[in-house]
Amino acid sequence: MIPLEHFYFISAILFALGLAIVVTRRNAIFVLMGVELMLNAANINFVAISHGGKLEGQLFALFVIVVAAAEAAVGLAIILAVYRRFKTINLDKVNEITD
Amino acid sequence: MASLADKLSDILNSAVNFGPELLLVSGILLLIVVDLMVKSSRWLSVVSILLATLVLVTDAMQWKLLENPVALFSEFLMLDSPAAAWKVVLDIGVLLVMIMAGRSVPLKSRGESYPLIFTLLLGGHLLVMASNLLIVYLSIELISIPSYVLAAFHFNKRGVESAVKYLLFGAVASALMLYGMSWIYTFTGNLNFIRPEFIDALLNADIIPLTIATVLMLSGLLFKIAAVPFHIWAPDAYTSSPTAVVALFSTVPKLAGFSILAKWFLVINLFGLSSIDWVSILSVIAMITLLIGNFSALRQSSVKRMLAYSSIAHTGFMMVAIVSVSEQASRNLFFYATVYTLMNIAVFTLVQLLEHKENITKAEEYKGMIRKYPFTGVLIVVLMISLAGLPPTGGFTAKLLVFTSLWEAYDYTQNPVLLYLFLFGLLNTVISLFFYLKVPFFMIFRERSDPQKDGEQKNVVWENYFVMILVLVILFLFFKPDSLMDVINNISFAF
Amino acid sequence: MLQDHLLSYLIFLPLFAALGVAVLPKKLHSYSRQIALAVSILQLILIAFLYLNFDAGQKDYLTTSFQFTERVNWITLDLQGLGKLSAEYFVGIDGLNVTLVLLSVLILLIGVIASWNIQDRVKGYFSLYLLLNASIIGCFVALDFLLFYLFFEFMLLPMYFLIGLWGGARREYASIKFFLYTLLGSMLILVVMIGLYLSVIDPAATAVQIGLSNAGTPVSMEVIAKVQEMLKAGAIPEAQLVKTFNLIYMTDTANLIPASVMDTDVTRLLMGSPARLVAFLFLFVGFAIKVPVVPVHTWLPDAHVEAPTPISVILAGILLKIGAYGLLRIAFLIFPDGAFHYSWWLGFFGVLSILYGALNALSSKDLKRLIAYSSISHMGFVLLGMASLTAEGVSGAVYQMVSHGVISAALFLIVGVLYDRTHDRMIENHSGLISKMPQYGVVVVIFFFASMGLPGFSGFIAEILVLLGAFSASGYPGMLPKWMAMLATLGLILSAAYYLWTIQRMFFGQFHIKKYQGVLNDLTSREILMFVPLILLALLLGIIPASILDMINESVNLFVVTILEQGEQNLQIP
Amino acid sequence: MTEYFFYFFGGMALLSAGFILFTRHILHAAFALVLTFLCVTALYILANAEFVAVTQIMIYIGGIIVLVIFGVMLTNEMSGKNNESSAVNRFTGGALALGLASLLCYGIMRMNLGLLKEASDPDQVQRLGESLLTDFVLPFEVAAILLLMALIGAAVIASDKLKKDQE
Repeated sequence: MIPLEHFYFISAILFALGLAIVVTRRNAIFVLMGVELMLNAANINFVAISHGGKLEGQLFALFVIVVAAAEAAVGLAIILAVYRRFKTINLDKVNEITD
Repeated sequence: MASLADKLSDILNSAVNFGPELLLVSGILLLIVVDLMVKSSRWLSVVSILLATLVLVTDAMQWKLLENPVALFSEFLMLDSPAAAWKVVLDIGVLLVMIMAGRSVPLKSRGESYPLIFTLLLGGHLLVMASNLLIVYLSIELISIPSYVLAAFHFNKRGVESAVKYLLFGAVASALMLYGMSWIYTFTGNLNFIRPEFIDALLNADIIPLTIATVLMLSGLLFKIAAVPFHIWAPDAYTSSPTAVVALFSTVPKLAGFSILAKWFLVINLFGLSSIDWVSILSVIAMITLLIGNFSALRQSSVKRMLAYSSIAHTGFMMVAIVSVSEQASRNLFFYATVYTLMNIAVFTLVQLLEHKENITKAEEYKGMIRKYPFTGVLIVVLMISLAGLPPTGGFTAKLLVFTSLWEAYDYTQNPVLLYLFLFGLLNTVISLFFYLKVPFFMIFRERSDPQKDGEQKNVVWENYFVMILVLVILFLFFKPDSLMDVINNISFAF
Repeated sequence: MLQDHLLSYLIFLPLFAALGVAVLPKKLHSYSRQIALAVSILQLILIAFLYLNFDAGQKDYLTTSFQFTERVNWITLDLQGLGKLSAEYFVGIDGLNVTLVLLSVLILLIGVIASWNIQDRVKGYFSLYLLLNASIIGCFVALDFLLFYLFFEFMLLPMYFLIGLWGGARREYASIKFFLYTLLGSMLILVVMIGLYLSVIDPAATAVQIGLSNAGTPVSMEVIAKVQEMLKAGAIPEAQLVKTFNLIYMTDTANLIPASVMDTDVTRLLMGSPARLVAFLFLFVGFAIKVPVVPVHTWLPDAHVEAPTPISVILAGILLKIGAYGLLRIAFLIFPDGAFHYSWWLGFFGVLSILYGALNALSSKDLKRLIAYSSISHMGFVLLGMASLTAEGVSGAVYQMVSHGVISAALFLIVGVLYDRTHDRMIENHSGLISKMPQYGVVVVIFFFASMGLPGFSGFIAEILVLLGAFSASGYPGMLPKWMAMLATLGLILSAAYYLWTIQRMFFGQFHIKKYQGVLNDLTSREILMFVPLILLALLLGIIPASILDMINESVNLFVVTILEQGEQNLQIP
Repeated sequence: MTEYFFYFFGGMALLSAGFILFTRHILHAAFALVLTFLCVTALYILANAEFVAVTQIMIYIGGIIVLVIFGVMLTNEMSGKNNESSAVNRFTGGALALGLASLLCYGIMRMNLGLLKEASDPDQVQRLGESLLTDFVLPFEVAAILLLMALIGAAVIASDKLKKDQE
């Protein structure tokens, strides 16, 4: 049987990669992808752990997926709005608010 | 395992105590319908003020009738007196914002703003009652998603820029928090964090992963209250959102965040048994928050941006109450939160008024406005004094109270960090005066560049009366703080 | 009837008048002067009544010696686990503050007369002025720390606007500097205030709380003693304690909660030093900023130079005294151990201020700046007198406060008179003024002499008393050394030097004024009206010192005895 | 057997996530994201969470990824010109990921987790469904409102016409 730890290792690395993407990438869509990876990492943990056959973890993961969808919808709408005005979604170049 | 019938009856029973929220949900749906059917924004405005009042009244009644804590919906929520009281404060905040929104063109021009604001309030309601990690996560998102949209409501370059930054930052913060939650769930096997088993499990958990998980978890909460280092979204969002939305951001999500942080802090502190000194860590964060808030505010020329940093500094002051960890400290936090809500919304109302009438946003542009708006000027002076925390205003009493509990905590634990926080916090009051006086300074000390048609015009604006009432309450809370404190004393913060 | 509420009338009369002025309709704006004047005259009448009924022979410092007291419950906060918090509206008068209240009312009246020619934004000016009036009186008579603090802070706002709006060229800089310095001081005071009220109980209210006495009836001394005994034994649960801001209870160490921060028995360390000593230092710095004491004086020259004349008058005549009074009433009486322990340093800073102020005055080119520095120098005597902890020294300090209040007010009026005519204050730009303005010259000479401390004027008595105190204190080991008193004497000589030199430069010799071409009028009748009472007072206080000493003696003696006895007894250094 | 599947899918997930970190091309990144999600789905199945796996495919791959790809196309940044990530940046990214991952893994090794629970539960879906409408009815309803408001919010922002006075 697979040790539970290995699920956690994979999720940890996935989480770290997601955070690294968020921190180093300047493109808004890339950042959003990084966030999705981080959410998935958390979900792997929630799904893998199962305390006494309870389904709480899986339910949590379901809700996370739903929230992720909502967040992505709003997020992409906003990113598109940014693109319409700035003609770029590079976060370094989106700096109208200066002072 | 409880039978299906038991579960269903639990849902029905819970629904009885869920009145304000059900009202809120139906209100949100109603507002959406009204927005679709009626073209005039006046109706929306009226309906929302009515709805906010109604929710406030039901929440107040719920608080009054509440005797013992009630667990709702299979213990997802815990309706206890602090939660009921926090809900009332949030309702007051939203009601005031709704009144203030009467002047807000961006909000009135898009009717969707009203349901969004009430959704945010619903999120706040759930967050203050939350006793389950899942609900904490969901309600934080329920607050955040409308916030992202509302931040963009000017629909100009700056608006969407602040929205995208707010969104990405918020999404990352909640992802961090979620990962922390997944570990905490791993330790405890339980999502209900007020159960004793939960605390026991945390006590048995290994310290290193527990610390990592807690730090991750805290980051999400610190983001909501705009504490350093998760504050950087706030100045941008405050500068470029509609002023009424800023007033909302600076109060409702922040206070809801504080209520849950206060609860959660007890958990991670494991009631003093944690081997990690969270009190010192949070104290240091509070100090840095104060420092960054105040010093950055000094450099701002835009009034809204300055007030954004001021609200970050206030976060630092409220964290003082959190690290004092006592029942009295929670009461004092509540007092502070109430005063803070009143004065912040009041000051933003006046900022919005001048923005609307004179089209001014920078502190320099306020010059000479006292001649044209004498009464408004006086009100701004009083409010700034209150924000700075000087007598004779409620801001002073609030600060006195939180520092009192901090002193008591220091006296009890002899933790030197608390003493430094104490001195540091008070010194910051002096620094803060520099920028709080900036607007009155320009209004009163500088003459207008175009003194054309001077001679106090009769500017009869309803904001003056609205804010005057708030200011009177703020002054009253200095002279008779017992009036509010007696009410707060009925709240049992015991866990 | 009048007796019962006299002090409240003194405070609330200007307060309500200020509100009244603030809402005057536009066409009645010019009447705000008359309202302010009427208020000041009414206050004068009230204060005359107070003076006639003041009983100088009081007996016991800690309990009942205050007169014209009024005590109303103000805030009772139930902090549950931390006990109850009580703040009172508690005002009263004893020998330490009676003279200062008299002085304030008088100077405030003269200030109104001096403000008569204010034209710009009259309504705003006088309503702020009246607010200032109310908070000054309130500050002097408050016997509750929170009430004191309220007035102390509240004073800043009208001052800030009065300097910033009606002041000179660099008024904005000066006003913000004034505000920030004083606020820094008051934050230090606030720290101690929080620490103190958490450590001190109101024994009478606690007696009611634990059922030893009934609410509404006076609590007997025995019961109070019993409560204090129980407190020391730790027999009262924390939640039952009524913690208080009452300054009188704070002075009695029997009311200190055992093992609290400010307790005398436990040597609690705060940043490495005993907590009580740290608290004393905080209070000292806080009030020293207001006095001001070198090196925290730098706001004062700026504020004085930029403030309009009447505000300079009030600043020098009254506000500086609030710092010194705060030291006496709060820092010294609550922490006698601190006063005792740090008396050398207090004396040192007193002498430093005397010399530094005098030397700066000597080098000032601006007449107003000169007088501002001379104020610092003279306030140094107040500190030195207090530091001596002798009856002579403390009487001298109180005397000096009144004397300096009168004289410095007059000196700033003198500058105002000149500035009104020539719009210039530079000493080098004027000479031979006495030939064109003989009356003015006489007034100047009188007050310069008075300020120098010439016999026959009030300053003489005050400074002699201080020096006597300082010299006699040097007889005790550990107190002020002799060289301090000697250096202070040097300060007197320096002040003679700068005044005489100024008279010589500005008033004698060939008449010459730079810049100004018009006619120089001599004093107007309004100006004479301002100067005459001040001259009379300076002379009266110089010739009949008993007029003040009789009022303050009892209180000062008690003060000194209390400080010395308790100072030694409470002082614990690990 | 399942072990091999596990390590294969786990490795693939990490590889494709790493690819997202290092690639220049945003569309490639989007497809790598699809691959990652698919592999994660496989992990869910291996952890006996079939329903979550289905949801993952339906919502993540069917919804979110489509949105992201739309986003990429609409913002027209196919070439990746606008998001050059310099070598330094990549190095930081890699180092950060490595550091954080080792810290987390160290934490995990001290957690003492044991083995994955045995065997799948035949009526899992039924139990999930029951839970959603009984114990978890509150989060269920909250999620509904959340989706509704996200819909309205996204519509508000997307439907906005550029005003003329845009600076």
